[in-house]
Amino acid sequence: MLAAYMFVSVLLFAIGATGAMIRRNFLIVLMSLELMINGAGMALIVMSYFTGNISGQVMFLFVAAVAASETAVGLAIAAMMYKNKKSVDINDYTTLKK
Amino acid sequence: MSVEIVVFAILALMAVGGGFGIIVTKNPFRAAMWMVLSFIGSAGLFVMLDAVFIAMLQLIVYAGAITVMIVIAMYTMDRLTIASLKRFNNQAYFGALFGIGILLDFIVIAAKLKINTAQMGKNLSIAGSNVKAIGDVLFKSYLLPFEITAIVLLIALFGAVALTKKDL
Amino acid sequence: MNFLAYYSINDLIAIAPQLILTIFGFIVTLVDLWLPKTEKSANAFIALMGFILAGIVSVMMFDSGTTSAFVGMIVTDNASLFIDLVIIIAGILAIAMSVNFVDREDINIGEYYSIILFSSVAMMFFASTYNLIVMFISVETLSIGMYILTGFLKNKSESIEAAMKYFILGSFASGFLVLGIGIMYGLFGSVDLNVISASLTKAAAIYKALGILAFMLIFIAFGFKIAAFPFHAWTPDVYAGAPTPMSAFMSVAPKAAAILALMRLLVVGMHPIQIEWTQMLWIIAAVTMTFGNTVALWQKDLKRLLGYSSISHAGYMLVGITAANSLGYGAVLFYLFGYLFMNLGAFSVAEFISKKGDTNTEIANLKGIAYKYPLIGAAMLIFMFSLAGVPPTVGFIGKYYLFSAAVQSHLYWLAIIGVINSAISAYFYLNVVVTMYMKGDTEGEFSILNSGLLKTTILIGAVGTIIFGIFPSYILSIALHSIAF
Amino acid sequence: MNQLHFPILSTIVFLPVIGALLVSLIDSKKETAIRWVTFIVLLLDFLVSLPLFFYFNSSTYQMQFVEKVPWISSLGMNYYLGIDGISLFLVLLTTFLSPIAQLSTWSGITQKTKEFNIVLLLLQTGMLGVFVSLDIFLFYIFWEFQLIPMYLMIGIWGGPNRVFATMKFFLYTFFGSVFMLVALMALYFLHHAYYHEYTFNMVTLMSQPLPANLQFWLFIAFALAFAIKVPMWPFHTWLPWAHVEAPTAGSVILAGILLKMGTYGFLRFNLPMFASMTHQFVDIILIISLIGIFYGAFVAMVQPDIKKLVAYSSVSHLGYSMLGMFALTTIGIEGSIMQMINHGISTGALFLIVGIVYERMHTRNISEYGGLASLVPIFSVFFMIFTLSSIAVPGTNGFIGEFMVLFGTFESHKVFAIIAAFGGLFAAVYMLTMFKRVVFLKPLNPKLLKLTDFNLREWIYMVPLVVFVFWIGIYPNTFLSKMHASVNHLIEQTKITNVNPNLNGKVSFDNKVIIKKSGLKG
Amino acid sequence: MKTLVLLIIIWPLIGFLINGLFGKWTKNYAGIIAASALGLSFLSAVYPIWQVILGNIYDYVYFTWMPLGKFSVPFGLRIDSLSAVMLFVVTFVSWMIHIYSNGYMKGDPGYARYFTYLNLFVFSMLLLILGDSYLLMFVGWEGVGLCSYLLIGFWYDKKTASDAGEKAFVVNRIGDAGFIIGVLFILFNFHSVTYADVFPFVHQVLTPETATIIGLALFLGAMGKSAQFPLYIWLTDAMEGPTPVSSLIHAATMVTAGVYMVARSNAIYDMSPIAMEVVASVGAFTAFYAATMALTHKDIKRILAYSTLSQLGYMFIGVGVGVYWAGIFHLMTHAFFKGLLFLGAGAVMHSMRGLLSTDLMGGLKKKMPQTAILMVIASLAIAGIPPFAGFFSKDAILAGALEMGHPIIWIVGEVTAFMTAFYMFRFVFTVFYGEEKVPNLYHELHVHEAPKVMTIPMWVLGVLSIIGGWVGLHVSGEIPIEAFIARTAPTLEVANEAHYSEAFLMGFSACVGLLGIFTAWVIYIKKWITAESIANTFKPIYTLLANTYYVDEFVYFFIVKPFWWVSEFFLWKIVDVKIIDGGVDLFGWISKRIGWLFRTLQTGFVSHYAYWISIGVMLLTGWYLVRII
Repeated sequence: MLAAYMFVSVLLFAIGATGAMIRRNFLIVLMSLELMINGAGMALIVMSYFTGNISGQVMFLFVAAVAASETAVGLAIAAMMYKNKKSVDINDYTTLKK
Repeated sequence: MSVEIVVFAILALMAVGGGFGIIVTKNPFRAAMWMVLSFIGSAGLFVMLDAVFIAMLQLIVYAGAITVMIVIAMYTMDRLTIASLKRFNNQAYFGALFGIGILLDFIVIAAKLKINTAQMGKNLSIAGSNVKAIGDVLFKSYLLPFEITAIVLLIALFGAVALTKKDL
Repeated sequence: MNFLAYYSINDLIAIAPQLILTIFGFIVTLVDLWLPKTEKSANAFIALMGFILAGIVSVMMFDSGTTSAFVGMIVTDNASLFIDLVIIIAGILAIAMSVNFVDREDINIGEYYSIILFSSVAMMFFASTYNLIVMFISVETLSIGMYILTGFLKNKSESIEAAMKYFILGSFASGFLVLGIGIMYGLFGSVDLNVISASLTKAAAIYKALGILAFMLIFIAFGFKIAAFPFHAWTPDVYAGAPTPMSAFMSVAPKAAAILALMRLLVVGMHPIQIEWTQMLWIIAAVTMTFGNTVALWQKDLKRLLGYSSISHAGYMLVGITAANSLGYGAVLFYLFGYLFMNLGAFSVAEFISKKGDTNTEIANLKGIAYKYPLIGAAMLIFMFSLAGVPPTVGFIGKYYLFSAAVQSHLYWLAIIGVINSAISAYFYLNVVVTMYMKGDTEGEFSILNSGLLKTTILIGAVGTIIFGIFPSYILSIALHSIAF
Repeated sequence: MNQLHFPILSTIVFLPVIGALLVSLIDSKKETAIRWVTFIVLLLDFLVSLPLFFYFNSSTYQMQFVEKVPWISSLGMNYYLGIDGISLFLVLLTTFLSPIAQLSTWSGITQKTKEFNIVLLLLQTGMLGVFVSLDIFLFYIFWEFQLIPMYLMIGIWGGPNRVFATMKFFLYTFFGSVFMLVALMALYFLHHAYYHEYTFNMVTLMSQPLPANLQFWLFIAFALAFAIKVPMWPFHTWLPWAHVEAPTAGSVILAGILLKMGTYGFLRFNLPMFASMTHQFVDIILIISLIGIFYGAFVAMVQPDIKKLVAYSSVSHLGYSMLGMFALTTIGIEGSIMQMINHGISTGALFLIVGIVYERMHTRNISEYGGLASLVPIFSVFFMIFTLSSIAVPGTNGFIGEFMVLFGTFESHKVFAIIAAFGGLFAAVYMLTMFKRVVFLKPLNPKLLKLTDFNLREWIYMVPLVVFVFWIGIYPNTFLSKMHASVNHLIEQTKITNVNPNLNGKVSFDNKVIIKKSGLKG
Repeated sequence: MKTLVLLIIIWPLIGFLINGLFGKWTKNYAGIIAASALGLSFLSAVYPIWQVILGNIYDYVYFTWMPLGKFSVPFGLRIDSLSAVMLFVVTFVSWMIHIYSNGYMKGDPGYARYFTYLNLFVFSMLLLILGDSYLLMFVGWEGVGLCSYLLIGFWYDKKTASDAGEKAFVVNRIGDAGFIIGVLFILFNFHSVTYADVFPFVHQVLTPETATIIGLALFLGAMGKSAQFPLYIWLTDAMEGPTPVSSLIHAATMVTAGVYMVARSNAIYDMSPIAMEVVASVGAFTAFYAATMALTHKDIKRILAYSTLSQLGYMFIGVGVGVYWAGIFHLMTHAFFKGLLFLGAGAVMHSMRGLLSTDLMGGLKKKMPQTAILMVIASLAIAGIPPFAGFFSKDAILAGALEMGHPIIWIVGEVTAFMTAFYMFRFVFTVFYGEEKVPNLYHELHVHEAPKVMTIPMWVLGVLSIIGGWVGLHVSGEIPIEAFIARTAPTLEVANEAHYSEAFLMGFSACVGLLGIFTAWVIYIKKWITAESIANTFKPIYTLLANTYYVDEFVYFFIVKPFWWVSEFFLWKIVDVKIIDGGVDLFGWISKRIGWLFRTLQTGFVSHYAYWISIGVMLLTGWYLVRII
């Protein structure tokens, strides 16, 4: 049973990662990052259940808090991007290169 | 026993399907909906893993607060522009390739994972309540991370306000 | 269950510097509400006072033996106090740099200073803990602080772009960190590095192999933070885009905390699998150095050049860690101390020549500056020679110790690659000196950010580079003594 | 042992730095004041260095005027100065040439004179530091430090494409010496592995050599750094660039003193410390020096630019010096040191001559000159004296050096000496053709007519050089007698080849030792 | 006595310093100062020479010049019979030529400079002769080469003069390289270079092979200095210098230094017959070869130059064969009559305002009677006609060659003697006898007899070229000069010394000389067979001889030009700039190229940076994944 749960959490993680890499819309990227961390959090919970030690869940608490604050800052950046170039497409922002 | 597996399968399908939905849909609003579905699925899984409090937290914080925050942010922007954006950036096939690569790596790790499951399922709750167990451990040994999380939230608050405040 | 049974007053004393900074963070935010729009710079001086107070406290706490607080979460030993000192000095200099800068760019709000204070607190926690989860949270705190500070120039598209890139890649990397911590927690039942190290030594082969994999996942976030090769791509864009004082602060303080945390992770936590991580680090160090130096050959903009140079310096420090002997770790700490002065000095000169909107930091604009502002020219010359690793400067002494540590543990080839890299780096650093001194005088008036505090930072940087270049023995012995782990 | 009980070497080394501080205080408008102050400081430095010659005890090979102060005791580094027969004359050459070079810039350098004089003073400190430091780390610091002022001097006050020349100069030497750094570290740890003592002390490292199999890479790394500096044949391409673009004073010091650091390095590091490897490399280095002699001469023949010609001639001259050194005979090494000093004087003087003419004519290619003898007779006489000294005509200093080198090489490698004997012939060819085209023939170029002969200042800095050309030529004993003890000792050191310290050859480092043993023996 | 010997050298040095440093003020007195310096030097040499004739040898050491590790090279002077003869020749002839130059160089802008160089030359020549060690001889050797360079290129604004000067110095330097190698061998084997330590121990120390090497090396030096066959090309160009210079340096003193050196190191040469053979045969060949070229030349000074070459050949035959005293004796007599010939030619040039070619001159006898008579005396001497000096010395050499078992050399010697007589008298007849070739040329140039100051030294030399030879007569059983010189340079003991009657040899060489004069008389005075007819009958040979076997062109095109071309295009442009410099810049290029490749990573797109992170992840985990599969 451990493998099954781990499969789910790893799957969620990988989907989040892929989403962050391929999507152009900053908000979708934000959501997939959120999904990534959620998948990793699930791994924590799975581990805490199978090793029978509560601290995994306590750690999930902190991870969730951090994820939330990250999303907040991400949205602040999204707002700035929108105000600046009226678009949240990350490929419009490539002036810094080489 | 088989009922548990069936429920597990449904919830897992919800979580993964929701995730997949996010990265595929064109319109970010519909993506937000998929995200909610995924979070509900994972909350269910948490319940199965005797992490009732975390499941509640997941539902309220993730499904509720974060998603709502994103949607509100979307409303501030002109719906048409953000909806009409192209879906994938150029050379996205590379992204997919690497995503699958990472997936394979981690699936191998997940499959081969071996942990001592001697204490499986035990001492996750004191006198039947999961919250009490968490509370006990949280304030006994994890007090410092608790304080630092306070600082995280504080910085995020100040930062978000500073960055988006109109008149400085 | 009595709450006080677990905690006592000396826990608070152990994290005194962090506490002071947090308090001052709150003070600045509150005071900022009463300050009228014109005298916003008072915040800066309060923040400076906070940093100086914290500095004094951490110096006093030196050599008082390693005290672990908060049930083993925090360990304030000499090393963490040393890095606290580095962070504090970096903070002081960064604030001194940004007082007039913020005024010019009219982003003169209290939050700027409070976020610097809070992220410094996070960095100090990051550097002085053996607990993975505390590491994760403090990394995330300081990263969020850095995302915000990078994006502070709201109406400059580069700054927003830099913040966006930093944000996405930062959280992408921290995702791996959480997964790594999860697996490590699962395998060894705890997140404390000492416990992990103990169980790793007597673990079966399969556990060891899985432990290595978990460590690799954790290393990704550290690699990202110190800009090691595969994870470096954000550094040049963020340093170029971010406001100059912040890119200066970012190039020193978080990197110092990340390097010490990495050393704690590697030396204490992953001691049983030392061979594996030394091999891995060997390759990463070599490639990072070569990448940083060779690409910097092509740079036209000073801030981007310093971005690539910080990648190459991260490579040099990785060489020190790969040497895996006490001289190497001491050398890394010493190098961080030296790097602080060189880099902040160089960035402050970049800020000195920048125009409103933090633009015009190309190297070409330095043409003939040495004859209009001889002291600034001489200081930049010292920074450049120090970054290139030419003697009587602290850069040379630092590089010398790093490479001699590598030679001591027979990594001759790594030392040779490092040494060739510093030779290559001499080209682009001296190119700056060439533009300053040898391209003749400029006709028109220099558009410079004329601020006393900025000049003092440049002066402190130059004096520090020379003094610790000629008399490094005191700082070096402190650094060598603080490697108790 | 320090006979004078007074830190004379430190005063000599750091007097110019004080001078530089002094000059930096003077307002940059008062150029004459700046020039006078710098000149007096450098002259003072020379006067202070004279007691070194008089109180020098030529009977012992021990280091003299020694000063030792712990610097970074945790790693065994000391501030350790001292000189012996070999480095005595190089120090005197430096303190002797610098005031002359400075004097030649009074009319040459007109803009940014204050920065120039500061750079010149710092350069002096760097060079002196190299010759007097006996702690290899301190040696390395001075070795690299003197690159900076030279880099600035060529770069700022140089000719048209000075930036390319100065970058090539800096990078070439820096690249070489960076390998020396790694070798230095390896030597430090290998020495500890065998003699259980962390030290940078040159004298102990010399007296306790390492087993032969370890010396190979060390020898090559050190040899590479010094070969670039000498410059030996394949590593010389930076020299013509640096000389053509450097200002007169820069060329004088570059040719006069900087090149000697390479040969000095061989004498201090490669010969004593890696003796067994030296014996294996003798033939290769002799062949390279021979190529250097002939190659330098041939390429010098066809140079259109005087400075490049003189630059390639230094490749040839220093080829002789290396030849004498690696013959590993007492006379050979003494000849090589004499050749270093002579090359310093005669090539330095030649650059001054070219500088004088360049200041008036602003061109360096030979075709624009001609018939100077009839226009500026005194200049031509001096020019002839220095040409003769660089061709090694007997009676001048060149002959002493060259003959001793030839005889030294003859004692151990007959064939090489015979081939080298014909080198002098080509030296005559390129110097005299240049001399003929510049001094003899008719003054066709109208611009030549406004040439003025020596003014008082030029007299002052030319006469001492001529005095030394003939003094060494006629009575070299004053110089040679001081060297015998140290050179013989060096020969003894090169003979110790089969070293097997108690360890069974397996190199083992114990990492933790540095920290535990806080009181490291320096 | 010690200071007196030193004084001989110091006088010219003082003269050199006075004229050199105070040239501006001693404008027109320079000549007198220089001449008086030489006179004093000669006077202070008379007493020591007299003492040496009485039989004692002086060897004084003044200070140690160069300490060479275990042993050291002293600065010392030595007068023995060999150096006494040389001393007499050098001081006396130079004194005469100094007096002569006063007249010749009057009015020349570089008057003081000329005498400075001349005094320096005499100083170095004396150093060469009186030096007590090979090294001191070498100092003099190069000093003399330097002065010849300065004096040949005296009129430096003439391109040909400077080129000639430079060519002289370079060719001498080739010789000097050989000399140095010889000195190195001696120093190595004997641990000293002073004659006193070398010659007595030659037998114990040297093996025949090393002796040959030393001999040949030293002879290479001699060839360079005394212009023997391969290295003679500089002497003919050296005529660019003022004529007194040619007479002093390129006739009397410097060129003979080689002969003196071979005579001085007779002990070494005796040890190696091969070296002796080489010296003799090169001498013979040069004598013959130079004589052939002198036959056809038009320019007076060139003819005399070639005749000097051939006479030098004779001297080397003398020393090469083993009769050292004959070689030195011929050197002495040659100094007298060749010096006189050059001075005469100088007088002619002086009055003809620098015209040199013989076909402009004719019947000068009427205009310059004294010079004519003197030139006839000198020509008779050089031709080897009995009462004159040349006869005795040349005959001694040829007799020596025959007796020492070198018949071929004897034949070549005789043929050359014939040719010498012929071309000398061709010169005399064309210039002084016969009619004026160019009508009233002399009138325009108002040619007149040379002034007193020039004719007196010529007369002195004339007398000497007559009585100089008598020293070679058999007096009370042995030849005085032979006995005197043999004290330091004994004649080689040859096993089968063939004895020919003295009278036969003398008679034969005298007839050869007369025959030569007669043929010249037939062609140029009587014109029974005109020179032109001979010329076009042997057309190819004539043209070959006329432009000196095209040697100069050969040397220029096959040695100098390719040398310059190789070092300019190959060594400098290709090897130095392309290969070595290119190789160095390659490093720079490689690092830039690597930088360029890495640079393409920084595309600016966030997603690409994320790709790199995931590649990093896959690499790190993948590498260690193998362990858990």
